[in-house]
Formats: sequence, structure tokens, C-alpha cells
Amino acid sequence: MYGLGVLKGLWVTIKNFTLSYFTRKRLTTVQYPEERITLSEHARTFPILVYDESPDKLRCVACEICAKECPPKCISIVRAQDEAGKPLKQPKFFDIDYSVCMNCGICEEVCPFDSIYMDRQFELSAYERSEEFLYTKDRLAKSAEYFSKIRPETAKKVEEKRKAKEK
Amino acid sequence: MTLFQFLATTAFYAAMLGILIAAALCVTVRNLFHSAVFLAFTLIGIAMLYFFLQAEFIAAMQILLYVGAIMTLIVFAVMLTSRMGNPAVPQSFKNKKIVFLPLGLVGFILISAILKTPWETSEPQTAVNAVTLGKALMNQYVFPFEVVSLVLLVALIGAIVIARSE
Amino acid sequence: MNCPYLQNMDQQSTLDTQRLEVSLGPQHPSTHGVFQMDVVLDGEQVIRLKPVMGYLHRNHEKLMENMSWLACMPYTDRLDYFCALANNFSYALAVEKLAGIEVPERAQYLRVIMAELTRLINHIVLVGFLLNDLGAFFTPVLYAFREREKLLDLFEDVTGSRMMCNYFRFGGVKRDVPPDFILRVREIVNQFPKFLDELEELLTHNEILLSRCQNVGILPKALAVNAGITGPVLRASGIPYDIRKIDKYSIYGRFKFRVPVGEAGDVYDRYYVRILEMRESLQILEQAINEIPDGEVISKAGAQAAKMPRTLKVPKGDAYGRTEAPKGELGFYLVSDGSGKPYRYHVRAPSFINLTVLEDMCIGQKVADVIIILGSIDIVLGEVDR
Amino acid sequence: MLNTIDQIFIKAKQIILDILSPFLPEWMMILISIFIVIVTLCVFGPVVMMYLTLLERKFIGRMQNRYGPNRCGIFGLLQPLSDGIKMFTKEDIVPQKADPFAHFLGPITVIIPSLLVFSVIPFGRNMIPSDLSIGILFFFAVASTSTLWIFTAAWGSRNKFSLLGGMRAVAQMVSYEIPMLLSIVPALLVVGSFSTVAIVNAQEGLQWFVFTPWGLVGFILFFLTGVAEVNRCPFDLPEGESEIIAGFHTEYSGMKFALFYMAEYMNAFSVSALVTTVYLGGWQGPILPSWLWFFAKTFVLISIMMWFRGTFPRMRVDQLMGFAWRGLLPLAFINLLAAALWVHLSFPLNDILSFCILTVSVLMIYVANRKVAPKKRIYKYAYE
Repeated sequence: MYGLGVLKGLWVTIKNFTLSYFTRKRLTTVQYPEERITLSEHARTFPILVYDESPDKLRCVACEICAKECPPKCISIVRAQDEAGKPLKQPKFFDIDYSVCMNCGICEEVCPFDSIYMDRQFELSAYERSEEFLYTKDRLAKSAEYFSKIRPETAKKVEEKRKAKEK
Repeated sequence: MTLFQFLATTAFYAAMLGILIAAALCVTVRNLFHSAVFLAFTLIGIAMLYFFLQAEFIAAMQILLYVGAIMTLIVFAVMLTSRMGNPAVPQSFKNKKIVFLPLGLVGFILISAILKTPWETSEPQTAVNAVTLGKALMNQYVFPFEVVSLVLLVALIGAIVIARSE
Repeated sequence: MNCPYLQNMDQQSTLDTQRLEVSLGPQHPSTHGVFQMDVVLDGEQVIRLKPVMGYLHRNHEKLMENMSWLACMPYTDRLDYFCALANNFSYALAVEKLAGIEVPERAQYLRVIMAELTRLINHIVLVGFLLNDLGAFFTPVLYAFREREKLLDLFEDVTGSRMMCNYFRFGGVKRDVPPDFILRVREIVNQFPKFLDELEELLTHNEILLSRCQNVGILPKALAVNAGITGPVLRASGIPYDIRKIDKYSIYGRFKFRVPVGEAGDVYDRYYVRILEMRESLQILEQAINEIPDGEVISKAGAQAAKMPRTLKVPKGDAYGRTEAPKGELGFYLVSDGSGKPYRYHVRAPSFINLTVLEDMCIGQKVADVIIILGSIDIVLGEVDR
Repeated sequence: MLNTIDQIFIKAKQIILDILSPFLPEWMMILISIFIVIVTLCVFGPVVMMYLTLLERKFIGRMQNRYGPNRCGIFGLLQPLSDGIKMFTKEDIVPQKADPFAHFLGPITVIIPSLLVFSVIPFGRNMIPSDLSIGILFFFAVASTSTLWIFTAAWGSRNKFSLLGGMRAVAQMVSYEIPMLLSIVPALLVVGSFSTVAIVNAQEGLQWFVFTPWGLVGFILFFLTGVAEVNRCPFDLPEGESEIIAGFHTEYSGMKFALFYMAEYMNAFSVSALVTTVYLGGWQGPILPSWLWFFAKTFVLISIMMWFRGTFPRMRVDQLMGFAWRGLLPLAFINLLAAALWVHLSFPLNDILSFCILTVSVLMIYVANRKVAPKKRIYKYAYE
């Protein structure tokens, strides 16, 4: 019959309207600032550097593998030197340009020293584009406890691997 | 002369003045489309006159037919003829001065004729409203009514024949 | 707007209204991105249409020539940003064919599951936006987005990001799936047909949709084949050409599924073929979940190449890997000169090639139809302009 | 007690007049009473429009499994206010090539008919702003001018999309005016006068015209053509967002756009008000006060219009015309015939006769348009 399809369409929308008052399935809005969706274990946004005891003793040894492998080349590292000019095993400068980084997670995979991991923080808006998004070493450094808080399983695996290596 | 009569007459004359201004603008303005819009304002002014004279049915018909239908037709005609690209269609009118001579002559004749004729201002016998008009149309004037509808029918068929040729 | 290309108009007949040159410009509410069509109209009828592209050209192919093989993978997500995993799939296949890397069983199944979930997302979003072009005030789109959110949350848990997944590696996938993955996919597979039935009830027999989409923008079979059209647009014109059935790449040979085919090749066929395809993808997902084995997720060589990308030795030569992406045949033609970087990297983008027949379909149609014909071809400008 | 609630607005006006009467001369009092009615209408119009927009956004929001505006005010009640402020503060851009006179004239002349039209709608028992003897005809006369003004706005903004929108608007409104007028004529035939108050009085108690066979068909006809006349979905071609951006009001921003927006919603309200007056018995209703009945029926009709907007895609221009000329117009003529027969014959016979005439004619129109109607298709599968 000619008009049936039109009526069925009307029936679907009014069904959705009435059901939206009863089941959450039909009302899927998450009121963002008040309610938040809990992100999963592997969710990744921007890279951070992990340190064990204090922020200036990073796990990173400035081997620059991640800088070479990063597709958009947003990591830049300068190796530290002691007074005699002998290169040391930690970075003097380590900054990532968050506005260039496309959070692909390759740096996390290729880092042999488990020092760079992907954080989950996405509310990073800023007024100024050039300086504020160029994250320097101290802004990138995050403690191991923070890391194990946001990513428990990976942190556990990394701990076992590091203990095995020390033995 | 209570205040109401004073208000009513001033409104009446104001409407007439509005019609005159709109009609003058409609003729003199350069942009074709503006003159069509001013024509619409004159027609609405005339409808307001009918309202003031309590001939509501005629006023409603005036608006419905003239402004609703005929003006739309005229505006369509204006849009389709003038080149859509440029805003104003150039009107070449070199010697404006000499036009006042015939204008003055015609004006004089008209005004003198108006002043001479004896306008008898008696009350209309039967209140003209929709019901009386309808009865008159169907009883006494049914023949002209049918002829007019025939003419409209012919016009309709003509339009379809022209449009169908595309 | 007197663009030079349209200046030499042929002589107008007497009764003709003046021709109207309209540019449905890059900023238009329903060109699915930055895409311009210079249309010559006679009243509402389209006389000539010239697509203008290139607004979103990001120099993708040249950029890849100084990236390592692995570094190209995250860029393939950005080609057709609606189905990132389908792009990863064909790029991974092309490199594996070139470098001769094997893929373990479990990874093959995971790849097929991910590809079919992406097909679901792409088709419901397309149906939603096609209805939005038709004028339905956002209702079908929001129903489609309600379902898409479930799938995107699943992608976030598995691959780490909702749309830019970067999950495939040469020789398998980046990381094993979380334990409840199979349960969640099964729940989606059970619940999706109910959503599709509701969407069909709202749309498929709606008289306004039927009269607006039937016999509009007809793509004849011969033209479709000659123009190299692939994907649902080709199948809607009546040619059963599906690369999953022809190449039987990866493990598609093991799954039993059908390929829907339309006959008139108009907008309605393209719409309905996609809905039937979604039902077929659900069949594939059903069989894939039941048969998925355990085991490692990436081969020895693959893991080593992922960990140390420099060590991936791709021998000299060229290869062309293609898969049935939701929009058509997405192929990667890679030439390697033995160094760590691809010498030549070309993407056969289905949207770009399907767009070439836009003018033939739009001549003689109304302005309103041009928009839905463009919508029914399902183009994404990231893939068209690369 | 009930009667006082029913006449509460008239009493309020009387109280105001009584307070003022000792201070002002007698002729001024008449002016003031007219002035009160005009002020209430001019305030009532925009306020109804503001809260109609909110009702529409929440209603369609819920249809789409989301909330709809709930940030300004408790349930988003201040949202129309914030929209209004936004419209005030937005810059009012006049395109450089646009024709300033027509561009400026557009919104003003579009808003006048939608406000004038309120004067003939009976909101409650003897609560009609001006009881014209030609109420319905006045409504259509004023509503039909809006075609011209919409075209002025389209032509004035000198933009190809608004030109297309303007052409579509004129074609659509002209071709839907005829079935709209014809669908009203049966009610006038039965009542015998144009005045809206007479029409409502003729539908005493629960004898609404919609329960008679010709009334039902007339109601559906009048509602559909009303939706088309007001340019709402599924007939919203003049401002087809997806095709011609925003149709005739593409080049308008700021307060001018707000006037167009307000005119659209006020027209929607006045058309549904007229449908309730003519076919759903205006303010006639058993217990509740008269104006409550009137507003309840009107809001039911408006929510049906919003329901349409949340569900249907848009019709194409030629289908829209075909639907009007091939579908609604013949039905309107036959409905007129059925109503004439209904009036002429006595009770049992007239209902049956007009009912079968109408069903036969609906089937005939359906068969006549069979060729045009789209067909359902079955799809084959390769690789079985």
C-alpha cells in the first residue's frame, strides 16, 4: 500500500522517542564534563618519559632510536656531556612537539629501554601554539607510579622484564 | 467630529498618500525589480482603502488576487526577462524635461472633470458582503460568470500547450 | 561567477531560460569534505558538471618516499579516515608480498575480524550521510553513530585509538586482543542485525526515499566496467566483482558468504546493496569468531621488524597488494630499491576512480539529485586527493 | 468557577481598563483596550516562537537518542533566550553585490503577514483579537502575500543558491495554495460564513468537523498543504539545507535571519491554529477552559509537524508538484462534492454516501498515480 512505508518510519522515530525515557540504550549521551567515559588500558594519546626515583634521573639514555623512527620527526634529543666533554648516558634536552605528534605509538614500540610510553591525557588545549605545545624534558617526565596507575598490565610486564634483566 | 472620525479620515488620506507615493516610485525607480515591489505596495494600499470603507470581502480578494497571484506572475516575468547577472536594467531616458508638457495637459483635463461631476454620497442600499455577492453571482450574473471561467480555461490550456513543447 | 571553462556556451534556444552557472563549491554542506563541482544549470536541470579536486592534497605518496616501511603505516590510517584498518590491511599485504613475510593463523583471523568491523562502520555511516543529503534532519546519522560508538570503543580497547588505529604490522598485528574481545564482538554481531532491521524499517520502504532514489543517477554496466569502478558502486550496477571472492587474499577463502548484486545501478541500488553487504559481513564475523585459534599474534620476523624497523630488509623489486576496502578495490603499488625506504609508493584509491563517472551520472538530473548521487558514490576526500 | 477560569484573560483586561478609566478621557480608553490586545499578540508571537524552537530541538533530540539543549537554564529553558541574544549580537552582513533595498525589505515584509494572521484566530471563548466577517479569507489573503516577499528576499541577496531557493519557494507556495483553499471550502460550505468564530460555534460540544467523512479528508488535506505552505519538512525545499545551502535566507545573518526564523515558526503555529479552528473545533471542549483546549490541540498539531521533521527526507521539486497537482487537487474537488452532498442529504444517508464517494476517489487517484509510484525491488546474490 502506498503510504505504509511512511507510517512505519514515523513509528520508528516515536518508538525511539518514548524508549529514550526508559532505557539508557536509547539515550546514549554522556554529559562530558560531569560524566566521563573510562578509557581502556591501551588507549594512547601523547608520549611521556618515565623515571624511577627523581625527574632528572630518567630511564632514557638518549640513544635517539625513537627520534629516528618517529614518522613525523617530532622528537629532538641532545645528549648530555660532563665537563670534560664526554657524552653521558642521559639527555640534556629531550623535547617532543605535541602539535606535530600524530600519537601513532611507534616510539613506544621501538624504545629498547622502556623509557617512552603513551600517556592518556587528551585535555591539553593551550592558547599559544609554538611554545606551549613544545613539551620539554621536565614537562614530559612522569613517575613510574603514575605510569602503573594508568596502565597496570604493561607496567607489571615491564617490572618483571627489568627485574629479570638486573639478575 | 469626534476624535475617531478625525483619526479615521486622517488614516484614509494617509493611505491615499501612501498609494500615490508608491505609484510614483513604481514608475520612476530605475531598478525593474524595485518597481515591481512598489506596484505591490500600491495594490496593498488600495486594499487598505477598501478596509476603511468596510468592504472587507473586496479588500481580502484584492490582496489575495493582486498581490498573491498577479504580482508573483509579474515578478517572475521581471526575473526571467532581465539578465539575471546585473542588478539594474539600464533605462535610457534622455530628455526628461519635455515629458511635463503632456503630463500637465492630461492632469488638467482630469482634475477639471473630477471637480465638475456631481458625486452623490448616499449610503449603499444593501451591505455588500460575501453572502450577497455570492447570491448575485449565482443568480443574476451566472452567464458572465460562466463566460469568464471559460476564458480562464482557454488561458490555462494555452499555457500548458506552450510549456509542454519543451 | 563566470568561470572561463564554461564560457563557450552553445547557442540557447528561444524559450530557454538563461543558463545558471553554480559552483557547488568547496564550502558546501554536503560535499563530504573539500570538493567542488562547477555545475551549469538550465532551471533545475544539470547540463554540465565539472568536478574540481585537490583541495585536500597532502602529498601523501611523495612523503612516503623518505619514510621507513613501518613509519608509512600510521599515514595509511589517514587515507580513508573512516576505515583506517582496511587501509592498514592492504598496505601490510603489499609489503608482506614484497618482503615475503608469513602471517600466523590467529593474526589472519584478527585481521579479517577488524576489516569486517570497519566495513560495518563505513556502510552505516554512509547510509546515515546519504539520508542527510536527502534531507532527513540527522536522524539516520545519529542512529548510525549510536552503533558506531560501540565499535569505536572496541577499536580503542584493541588498537589504542578510535579512528587512527595503526594496528597492523608486517607479519601480523601489533598486540594481542584483550581477553573479553571475542565476547564483545559476539555481542555486537548478535545485536547489529536488530539495529539494521530498525534502520530498514525507517528507511527502505519510505515512499519519499523510494521516489527520490529510484532511477536517479543510473550507472550503466558497460560504463562502470570501462571506467574501472570497483566496490559496492560496481556491484549495484549488476557486476558481481568482489576481490574477497576473486583473490581470496588472507583467509577469506575459508568463509562462506554471499555477494549482493543490484540491477538498475541507481542511487537506491547503491544504498540497498550496502545494507545487504553489512548483513554478509556479519556472517563472516560470526564464522571468524567461532574458528579463531590461539597462538602468537605476529611472526618472529614481523616482531623483529616491529621492534627494530631498521633491520627490515625489503628486497629490490615491486609488488601490488589489493584488498576489498569498504569503498572499493584499495591497492598499494610499492617499488623497493633495497634501501630502508620505498622507492615508489602509489595508492590505487577507489574513491578517486569512482568519482570519474560523476558527470556521466549527473547529466540531465536535477540539482537535488547531484548531491545524492555524489553521496551514493561514497567518497572520502582524504583518499581522493591523497 | 470554571467560567471564571475560562474568561480569565478577558477579566484581566477589564480590570486593567477599570483601573485606568478614572484617569483618562473616554476615547483614550477604547484606544487602550485595542492597544492591550495588540501588545499581547506582539509579545505572544515571539515568545511562542522561542519556545517552539526549544520544543522542537528537545523533541527531535529525544527521537535521536540524545538530550537536546539542557545547559542554559534547568531543562534548557533559557536556551531560546541565549539564541535571541546570539542573534542580536551577530553581525548583520549585507553582501556587497546584493540589492540593498530588496535585501533590507525581505525580512520585514516576511514577518508582517505572520503577525497579522494572528488577529483572526479565536484563542478562546470570545477571545478573538478582531472578529472579521471574512476571517478565513483574510488569513489566506495575508498568507498568500508571503510568496512575494520570500521571492524579494531571494532576489535581493543576489546569490545563485537563494535564487534557486526563491524559484522553488514561489513554485511550491503557488501550487499548494489552491488545494489549501479548496480544502477549507467544505467547512465554509457547511457553516455558511467566513468568520472563524461562526465556524467554531458550528462545532458545538464534540461535533468537530473532523469526525465527518469529508471533514477527515479535509483535515488531512489542509494539514498537508499547511505544512507545505509553511515550508516545513518534507516540503522544505525553499531552504533545502543539503542542496542549496539555506535557500532564500542564505545571505542573511544576525537579526534579519532571526526574523526569518521567527516568521517560519509563527507561520507553523498560525497554520496549526487554523487547522484546529476549522476542523478540530477550535476551543470547543468538554470540561477544561476554552483557551487550554485550543493550545493543547495546536501543540499536538505542531508536534506532528516536528515529528515529520525528525523522520522524513525531502521531496524533489517535480515530485512535490506532482503530489500537489495530481494528488491533493483532485481529492480537494471531490471532497467539496462530498461535503455538498453531505449537507444536502439527511443524517444516515449522507455519511454513508460521502464516505463511499471519498474512499472510491482516493482509490481512483491512487490507481491513476500507479505508474508514477515507486516499486519495491528484490535483490539477487552472486557466489551463492
